[in-house]
Amino acid sequence: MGETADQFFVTLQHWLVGHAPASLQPILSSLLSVVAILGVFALLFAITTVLERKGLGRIQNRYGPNRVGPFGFLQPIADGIKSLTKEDIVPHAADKVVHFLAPVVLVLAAFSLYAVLPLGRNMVLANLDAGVLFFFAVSSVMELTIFMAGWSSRNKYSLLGAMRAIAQMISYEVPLILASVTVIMAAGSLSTVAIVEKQAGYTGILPHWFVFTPWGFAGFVLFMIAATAESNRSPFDLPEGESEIIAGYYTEYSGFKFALFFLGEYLGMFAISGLGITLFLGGWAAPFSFLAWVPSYLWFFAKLLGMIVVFIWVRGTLPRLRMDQLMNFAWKFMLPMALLNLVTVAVWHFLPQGVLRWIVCGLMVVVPYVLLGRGLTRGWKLEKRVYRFAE
Amino acid sequence: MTPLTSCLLLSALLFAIGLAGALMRRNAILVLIGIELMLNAANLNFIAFWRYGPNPEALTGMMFAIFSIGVAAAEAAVGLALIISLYRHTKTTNIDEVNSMRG
Amino acid sequence: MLFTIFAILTVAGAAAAMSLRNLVHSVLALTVAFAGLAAVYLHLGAQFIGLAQILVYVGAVAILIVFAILLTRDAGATSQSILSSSWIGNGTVVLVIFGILAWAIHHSATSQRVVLPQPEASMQQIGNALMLRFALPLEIIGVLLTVALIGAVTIAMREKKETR
Amino acid sequence: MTWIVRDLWLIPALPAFAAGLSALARQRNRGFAASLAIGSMGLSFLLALCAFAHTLASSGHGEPAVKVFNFPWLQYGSEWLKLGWMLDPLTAVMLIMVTFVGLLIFIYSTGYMAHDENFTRFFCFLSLFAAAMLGVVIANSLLLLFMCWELVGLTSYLLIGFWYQKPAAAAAAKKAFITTRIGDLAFLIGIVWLYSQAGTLLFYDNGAGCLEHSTLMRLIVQTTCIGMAASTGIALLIFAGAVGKSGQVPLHVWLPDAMEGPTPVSALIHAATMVAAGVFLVARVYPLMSAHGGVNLAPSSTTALQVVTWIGAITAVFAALIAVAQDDIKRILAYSTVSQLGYMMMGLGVGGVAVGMFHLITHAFFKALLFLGAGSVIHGCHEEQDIRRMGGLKRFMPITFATYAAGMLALCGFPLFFSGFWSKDAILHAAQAWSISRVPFYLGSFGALLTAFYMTRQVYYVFFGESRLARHSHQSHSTDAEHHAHGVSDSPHESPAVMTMPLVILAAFAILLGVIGTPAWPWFDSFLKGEPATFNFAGFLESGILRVMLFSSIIVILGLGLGWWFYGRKPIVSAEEPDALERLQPQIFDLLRHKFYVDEFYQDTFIRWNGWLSHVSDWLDRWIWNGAVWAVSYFVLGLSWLARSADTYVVNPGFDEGCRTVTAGGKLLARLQNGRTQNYLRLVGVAFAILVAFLIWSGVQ
Repeated sequence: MGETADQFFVTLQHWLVGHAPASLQPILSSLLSVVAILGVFALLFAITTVLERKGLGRIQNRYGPNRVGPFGFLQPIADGIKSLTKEDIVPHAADKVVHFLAPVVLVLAAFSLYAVLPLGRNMVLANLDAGVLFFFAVSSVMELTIFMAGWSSRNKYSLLGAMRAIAQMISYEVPLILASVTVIMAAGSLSTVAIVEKQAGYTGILPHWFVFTPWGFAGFVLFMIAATAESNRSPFDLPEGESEIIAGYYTEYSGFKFALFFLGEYLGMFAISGLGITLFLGGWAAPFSFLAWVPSYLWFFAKLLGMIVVFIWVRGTLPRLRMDQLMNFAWKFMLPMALLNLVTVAVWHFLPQGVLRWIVCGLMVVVPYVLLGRGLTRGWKLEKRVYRFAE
Repeated sequence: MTPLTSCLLLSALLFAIGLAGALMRRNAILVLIGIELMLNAANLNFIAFWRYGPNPEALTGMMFAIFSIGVAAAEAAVGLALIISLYRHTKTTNIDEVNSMRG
Repeated sequence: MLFTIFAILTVAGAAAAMSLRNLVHSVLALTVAFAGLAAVYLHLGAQFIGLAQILVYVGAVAILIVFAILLTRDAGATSQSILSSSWIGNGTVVLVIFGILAWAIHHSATSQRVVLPQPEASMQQIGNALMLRFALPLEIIGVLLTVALIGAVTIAMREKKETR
Repeated sequence: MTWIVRDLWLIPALPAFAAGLSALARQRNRGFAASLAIGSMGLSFLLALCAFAHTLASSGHGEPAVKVFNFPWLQYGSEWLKLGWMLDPLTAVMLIMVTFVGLLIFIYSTGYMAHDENFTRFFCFLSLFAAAMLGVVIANSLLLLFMCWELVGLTSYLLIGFWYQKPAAAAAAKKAFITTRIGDLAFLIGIVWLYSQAGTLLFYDNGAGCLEHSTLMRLIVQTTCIGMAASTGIALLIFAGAVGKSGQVPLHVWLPDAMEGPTPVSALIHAATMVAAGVFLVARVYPLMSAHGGVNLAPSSTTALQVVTWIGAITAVFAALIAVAQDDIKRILAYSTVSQLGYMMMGLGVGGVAVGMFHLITHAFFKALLFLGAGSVIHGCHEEQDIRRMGGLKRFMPITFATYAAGMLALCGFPLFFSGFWSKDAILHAAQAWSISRVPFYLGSFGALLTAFYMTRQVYYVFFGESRLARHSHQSHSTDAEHHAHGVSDSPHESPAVMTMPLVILAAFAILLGVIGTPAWPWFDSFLKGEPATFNFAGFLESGILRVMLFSSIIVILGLGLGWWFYGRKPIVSAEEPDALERLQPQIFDLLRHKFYVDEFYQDTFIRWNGWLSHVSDWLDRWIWNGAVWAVSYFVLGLSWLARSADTYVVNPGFDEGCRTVTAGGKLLARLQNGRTQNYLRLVGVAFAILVAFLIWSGVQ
């Protein structure tokens, strides 16, 4: 029963494709999966927006949207209608073509990220041999689109935002990729599916997820930090820091293009969380062996939702960094940590099984962490802030 | 006309376009872009010969392409840095005006 | 069929990149050309190279060039002609070279070769080749990139006397 | 071959290592240097104990047990020059003595030099000296011995001149160095001669060594110029080295001046160890000295040994006489050292190795004790060295006084309870039994009388009566810092424990050491000879022992009594009042005070001749050789002028022409170089096109 539930969508797709003539079958099957992905993640986007707004509201001691529908859960629909019906204003001096292309390409790129994410057992659109590479290649296109947006709408805030975004994304792409390279080294493959299958086993009831190793844990933390920066979310949201530069590179966007940008942002966030899940959290694998009967895609989405909650939580909690802090953190802390992590995974691979390699690798992770942290926070006076005039 | 030939023609075309850009534009950055295009044409050649060459399992062409991509990246970085510092000294990127090395 | 589309895309992008007046536009066109080329690679079965092409050129080089353009914005660039002073002679040279190349390609022995089956180059093979047979070139390219990075930084860094 | 023999080199190596390290050490970290030196010395002492135990175990039957370890050092021509070290009773005893006394003196120095700013350097030198001395002791090759010997001389030079900013010290250092050089030159000649004759410099090389029977036989039969055996000549030359090193007449002049150095140095180098090196050398080559062809005459009467004996006897009395009239506390001790060394030489000459070495060992202890005591006194009186300005110190520094008295009595050879008595008694007995003549015996006795006398005089001056310590500023040298360090408390004070403790230890040894050499139980003698020691009181009864003992005791008592009569009866009140002897016999006293005018004599003879010689050579240099050099240089100048003119008028124009052509060509080509990047690129393109075209064209046909 669990088997069928697990493979339900796969079988459904095969059954549907079975009706079409043989020549069209491959195109049709991929078309089906594309449509499915579009639908599912657009829905997820809608849910997430309202979740985020309500969550932030709770964190900030207020009710979020609570008018439209039960607990305001139909708010996204209202927003969608609004953004569709709004006038689409394009600045007079703007470079029309690029201004139009930017959000479209962004969304396209964001969607094409999902092609290599295994959403469940046998549920991957394209099992590329170099899936992870594909992911990063496509996500690097998004940077370009952001530049297009910022540059094309002749507005200094947009340009500043774009510049910030690109600088930040390039800086954090390095540790992001290095952190995933650890997993690639361990799994010995660039294909997401293979990586997930590597983690699918269990010892006793505990899974073989990479996050449960010293280097894996360090890699995961690095990866998540870098991912937050890559998706321009707080505390790394300098590019669209409302208080500094109005809304960054989509200051000049309105109406549906703005919605597209929004969509693109969130899709990017989901995708990168999905990659994190795939690389470190065992993809669609169940956390305990006795829970393996639950359908795999459910696990994937459960993990994804967890990540999203974490993102929202972080956004509600942490203040925004300064630009120099951002860069120092990227180049003086993340990069060395990631590089050392590569060494650690190599050591882990060549040491024999047992306690020894846990100790050694643990040290190799903890000691640099402490030292680099010292180096980074030298000259800081960390103390509890006193609000003299509040409360 | 066999695919190899078409590939080679494409690369020749790219090369020519790149060369034209490098020779006929007056903006230094565009010259650099042209050079990048020429490098890409070369890469295309490597891949084409790997694909249709006698023994592809040796992967030589692919390796060559990989390394030349790396070289191209380095070249772009250094070239752009040069252009920037050039701009900083003579407030222009027009390479017609930059001929202080005249013998 | 697919190849033709990609080829046309590439050539169009390249041509646009070389001929457009607005530098940023030409960079965008260049990215199109790069993407088309990557598609050609993928079509030729060189998956790794194709993705690396996108990652490096679209993701890094294009951005780099964009930065350079925004950093070096000369005032009178738009007014004067985009072609260099000696463009006629150079153009002829280019044409001659292309002619020679085309001629050579057409009359070379390659055009008679039969098409071989698609060779598969899995990541495993590439990795092995890189790590075993081509280990030394890999090291050297790493050194080269490091040196280029440092060199670029030092070149582009503002000299002391200019900061005031 | 046990480990101790194989690794005997460690004993000198450790101090050498310490010296090297402390040479690298910064001037600041004194504790480091001191602890390094003392630690290394202690380790060497332990090793020396091991060596001693080993010899003790392996001795006791027949001949002395000699263990050697040789190794080839460098090759020239076809043969190897071999070095090596040896372990025999003599070596073992000397090792113990040197390391132990050295250790004590090191410890003492940490207190004495505490306020000197060159503390580190001092300990570096001391360790170096210890290394060299130990090297001398263990050497099994005359060459190795000579190296270490010279090293010892060098360190002695450095340490005498340690306060080089004092002109007197610098002069004394130079004097010591040069004077000993004279002896060493003879020594070197002797070595070379020995090598040319014997073909080896190893002492013992299981049968082939130069001190072993076969070689000695060869040396004896050859006779040289004035009909004396080669062995005698070589022995005398080597003895000349010994004379220089251990300040025998006529080369004794440097030793008293060497007292300019710090007192520990005087104690270690110029009383206990280095000056004894000469005696040790003679004892080491004793077989060579006593080698003789005929069987009928006793070993102790070869020409070489006769010379040794006479020189020793004369030195003993001579120095003792001088010591009577000195006022500087350290100079008195210095002269007494000279005379005691004379005793040792005499002992070697008349009585063989055991007698001389026994006195050497005992003397090392009590003379080191006396010097350290003197140092403590000087320390206590704020660098006052003139005994006439001291007095009444018994009250202020009791420990020093007690130990000093013990050392003094030992030196005088007070009967029965002091080591000096037994050693000196052995010498006198041997002298009395000597077959050649009785004169050395009388000289020695007279020397003993004088010794007792001047030591009594000194002790009375220093410790009894009223304190005549000058209240005004003291003679000040580099230890000015010291006064400021422990505030100027003018009244004399006892020295710190780190200085008094070695005194006590040494005093104990000075008293007890006698028991190993009594006639009743001649352990030392038999140990050196390698026989089991037997204990019988009959030792006292054999020929004339008791007589000699009685005689020498009487002499000593007499000397003490005379000293008391002159100086103890009524206490000396003022520093300026003339000496008691001076009142009695002004001329003689004056003669003695000026050391028989030996220095002046040398000054007027050798040194002046040397000056004339240097003048002559200077003149030659200035006028003859210099002229030749000038002539050559002018010739060369002429040649160079020729060459230059040829260069200017012939070669240059040709080159200029060539250069002009090249420049023109360069200008031509430079026109192509118009700084336009695209032109270069275009050139490349054109070249490429031409190349491809050419290839195609060549391919077509």
